[in-house]
Amino acid sequence: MQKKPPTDAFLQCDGCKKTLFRNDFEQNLRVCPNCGKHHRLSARTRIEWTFDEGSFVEMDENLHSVDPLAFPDYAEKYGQAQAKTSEKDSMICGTAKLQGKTVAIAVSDFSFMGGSMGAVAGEKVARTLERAAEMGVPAIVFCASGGARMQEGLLSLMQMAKTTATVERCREAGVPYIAVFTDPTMAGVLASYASVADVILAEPKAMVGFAGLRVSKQAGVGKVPDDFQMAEYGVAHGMIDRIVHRKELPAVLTLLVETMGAGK
Amino acid sequence: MQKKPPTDAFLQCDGCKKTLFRNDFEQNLRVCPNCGKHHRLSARTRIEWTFDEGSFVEMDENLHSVDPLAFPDYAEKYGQAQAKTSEKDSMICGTAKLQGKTVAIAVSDFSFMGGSMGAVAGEKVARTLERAAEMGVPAIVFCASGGARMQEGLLSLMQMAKTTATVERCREAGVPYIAVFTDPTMAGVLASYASVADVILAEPKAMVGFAGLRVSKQAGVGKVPDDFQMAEYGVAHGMIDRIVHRKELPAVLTLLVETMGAGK
Amino acid sequence: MAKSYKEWEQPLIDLEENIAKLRERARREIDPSKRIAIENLAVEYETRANHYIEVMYARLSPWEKVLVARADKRPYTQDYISGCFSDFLPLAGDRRCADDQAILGGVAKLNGKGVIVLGHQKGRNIQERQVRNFGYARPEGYRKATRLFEIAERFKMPVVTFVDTPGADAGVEAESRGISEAIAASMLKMFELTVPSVSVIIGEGGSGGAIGIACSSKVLILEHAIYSVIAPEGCASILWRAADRGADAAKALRLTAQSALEFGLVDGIIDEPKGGAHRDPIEAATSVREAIISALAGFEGKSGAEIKAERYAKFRAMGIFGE
Amino acid sequence: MAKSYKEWEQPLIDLEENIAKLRERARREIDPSKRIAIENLAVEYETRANHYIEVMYARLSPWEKVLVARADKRPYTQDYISGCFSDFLPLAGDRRCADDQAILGGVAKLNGKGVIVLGHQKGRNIQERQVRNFGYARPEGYRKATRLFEIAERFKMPVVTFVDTPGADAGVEAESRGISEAIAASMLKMFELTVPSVSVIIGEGGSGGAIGIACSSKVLILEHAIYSVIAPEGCASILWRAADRGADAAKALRLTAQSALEFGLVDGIIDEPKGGAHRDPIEAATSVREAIISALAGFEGKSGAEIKAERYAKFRAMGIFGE
Ligand SMILES: [Zn+2]
Ligand SMILES: [Zn+2]
Repeated sequence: MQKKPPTDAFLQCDGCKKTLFRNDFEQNLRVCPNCGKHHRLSARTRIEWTFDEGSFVEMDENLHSVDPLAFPDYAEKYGQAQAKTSEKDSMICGTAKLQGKTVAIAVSDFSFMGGSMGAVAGEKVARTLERAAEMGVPAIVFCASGGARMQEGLLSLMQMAKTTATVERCREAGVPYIAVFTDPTMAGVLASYASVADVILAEPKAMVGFAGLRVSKQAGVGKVPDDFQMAEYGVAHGMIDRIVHRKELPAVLTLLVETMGAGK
Repeated sequence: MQKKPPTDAFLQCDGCKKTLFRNDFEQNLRVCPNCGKHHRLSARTRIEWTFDEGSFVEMDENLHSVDPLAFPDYAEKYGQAQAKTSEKDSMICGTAKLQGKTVAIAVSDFSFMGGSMGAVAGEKVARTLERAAEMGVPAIVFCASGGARMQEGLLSLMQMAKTTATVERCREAGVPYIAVFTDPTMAGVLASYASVADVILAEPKAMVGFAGLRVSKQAGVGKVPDDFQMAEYGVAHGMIDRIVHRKELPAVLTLLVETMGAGK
Repeated sequence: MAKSYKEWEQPLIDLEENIAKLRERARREIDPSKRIAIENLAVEYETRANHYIEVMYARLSPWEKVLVARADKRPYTQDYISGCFSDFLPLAGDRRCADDQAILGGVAKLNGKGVIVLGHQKGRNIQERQVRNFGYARPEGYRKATRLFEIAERFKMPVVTFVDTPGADAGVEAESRGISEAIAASMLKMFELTVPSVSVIIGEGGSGGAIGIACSSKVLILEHAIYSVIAPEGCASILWRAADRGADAAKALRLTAQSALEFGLVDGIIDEPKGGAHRDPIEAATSVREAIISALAGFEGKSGAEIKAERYAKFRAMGIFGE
Repeated sequence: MAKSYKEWEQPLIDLEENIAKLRERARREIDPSKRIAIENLAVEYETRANHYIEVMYARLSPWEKVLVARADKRPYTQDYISGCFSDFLPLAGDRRCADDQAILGGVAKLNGKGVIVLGHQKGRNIQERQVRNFGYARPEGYRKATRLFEIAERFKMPVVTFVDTPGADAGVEAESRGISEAIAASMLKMFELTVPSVSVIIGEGGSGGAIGIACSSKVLILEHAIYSVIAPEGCASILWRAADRGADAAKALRLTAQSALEFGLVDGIIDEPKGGAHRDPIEAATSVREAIISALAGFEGKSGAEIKAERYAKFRAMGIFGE
């Protein structure tokens, strides 16, 4: 997003191209005050801005890919992503609190190889949902991913099955599982654990879809609506419960946790 | 359907207007050899032509309406329908056999006040589904109805709820419930027990719909397809499993009973 | 020819306009004695209006009930949701193809506890009426309801539904996506619930569209609401080929709250404020809230199996016949 | 540039055409000794062809596997259903809006017992390919599958699925009705099953469209079928901006049956007739039938809870990572 180094006092919104004061922008939770675009956040920033201060306890932090297929250039790209983000892979998980209530969370980081789901991301989602079921607490997963990580081949396709299987664990345990679609939530992630959450929230204008727009256009003969694969389109087509502004997200999540977790 | 007294050797098909030999027509199970139209059958004829010979044991045969609302002209119309059909009401139920296997059945008779569902028809469907659940045998219901019987007011609307509730009994007991849509299957019958059967079969070109065509046209702005509210339309729109020719129905029902009833 | 709501309410409206005019005249009158005289007249008129309201609402004919139940001033589901619950959060979508705005639903708090609440929503103005499809729910609406019932079951949340629809959408589009199946599946899901459920018929309880979300442990109905297997005009049109004989059909169909209770098809009537719910929506919502709380309280300590069996037994017994 | 199926198979086709010509010449030849000579030549050619087939199919490259798996002569789901089961009765519809013909399913008998069987169905000719959408299933297909899984669970019928799709339909229409949700919900339902399930990947196991109906207790794969997270052309296009490097991507993706087994992502490989399933569809179906029967036999005597837990444990363990 940055056209200039992050230390600059100004930046340009890539939604509306307007120049913004960095301070205003940061204080507005990186939502453009002009066009309302919710700019992408790192997983750790998102955790900090969503859950009770200092409540996040990271788990499974040492999981990392071992390049099981010895896929061309994967090791190198993986190392670069690690260096760029200071993360081990695209997903961070653990427990946190919402207004004092414990929840199990997993948060995807799009800046790590497009948030793609390989064995590590899949395992962390699976452990998070199992953890929620075992602890009897709600699960909250933030999605931000282009889909499965093709560099792990069929192993990454199987993460779709594995993560979906663990959703069943939450259902059996009677703990709510809430997904938050952030920009973008696509393909193998959308077509697995993300879409079978009990409640699905989305950030405004987040891209949400099965295939890239180019592929969808090729595949279909129908005309493409202007808001195609935007979160708002997902709401209109019955796939998403609500669009929630970033600043209202903690309150909405808290309400869901309070109402849906209260029956036990 | 008859333009001439039923004893005549000829009749005219009201589907294709062709004159048919009554003998041929009867031997073809009242399916027009020319246009394939499945002409309506009385409940007893249907039972005779579907189930093992002489296997039908009628039950609850004394149920009759008591005109609970003292609805204008209802008693008179009811008496006329009884006289015309020699039936007590629009639904006949009991047990029968398919290739020796016992099933609980309910069969609607359109010639009795348009097969409308009042408290008697509702009760008979409910008893049939409960009976199937209790006996651990499949339930087969033949639908032929314009909908709820408005002369019984809200009592007839409640038959939608009551009959649907008893479908749940079959599900709990793990017995298959098969519905056969015959011409016509409409409104309050379609929108209750009929549409939640495990398997839905239909006779060719049977009319199947929520509201009369006139009402649907008034309500909608879209254009009305040629096959609107035909069984074939129901298949294309995912609501019906299969169109089955009358002469193949016993074999198809037997196969369903054998495959779906075998796991217990 | 059956009276319209406007015709029927005109005398009252005239009276109320006269009162308003008198008040206005009194406000402008400078001479104190004249002002007092005018004010006294206004009070007298008000007494008459109150009496008139009391009398007319005490003996509403079935057709007048239809008019009141359909009145566009009447509180709608949204009004009862705000009046009965705190922290309502609407949830959208059938997870199939659309979000039907003719059925509104989500999670809310009742006395601090989570409930699932949903209902038909008519529109207040022309735009909203279009969006809400005049309260005619589409398949997507019943499938959203079914999904919310599943959430209720999964998390053991009581269910509250508000019923207010002329009927389900009977158009070509609705047919093409299985309006009948959607209604039936919604009913079936309601019978599967092991959590208590309460339905309140707040206005029009119109045929399949109504029963589709009204298969509850307790079904309550507002004093002037109606509940009918068919719209009276439709009934008249079929029986007598005379849609304008709606008043006769309304009588024959026994579609009043009082008849429904008499036949044991609802569990209770909720009294409306004098002159109907629209004259005091807040009082109406308060009564509804109390009735819901009291209905749910009756299920405390009962097991899920008992709750389900009780609901089944109640509906299973509906129907009067000889044997 | 990766070879096409036609290019790759051309030598074999030439050989087979020559054999056919020789046979024809032999048939017309009047002179007995000449006829015998020609026939001997034909036999020699056949031996060579057989050897060629053996060699070429014994060491298919990943890309050649892709070509074979996609070959339009290959048996499709319908062929395996007729070959493996008796009395197949197709059931249609998602009970929502459509019947997707890219997924075929219904009840059938296996050794006299009822099973639910379904799979992606490609078309044999141009018209059927259109109707079947080339095996790209739409949301309605996965929802039909989900409904059939529910029937299986309700009546305790084992489930058999055949996987053969380039991928799920990614078009605008499919998106508008929630193709992603439909796939995810189908997988979830498969994990809820307490009856045993077997999936056979018979041709193309293409990404989300494949796994959507392949979450089974036992997953088997034909010797020359492929199973991949992404089509190799798509992978090459993303990685190298060169869709024609599909052969390189096929190698990198390890999309062969043999790789899938090596990584423990399928439970077994079903040998194909010499030269591929299309050279002897009946033998292929017989092998598949035996493999299904043997896979299901392994669940006899197990409780529903065990069956479900075993399936869960199997998929739960998939994934290689360091910790
Ligand atoms: Zn902006
Ligand atoms: Zn004819």
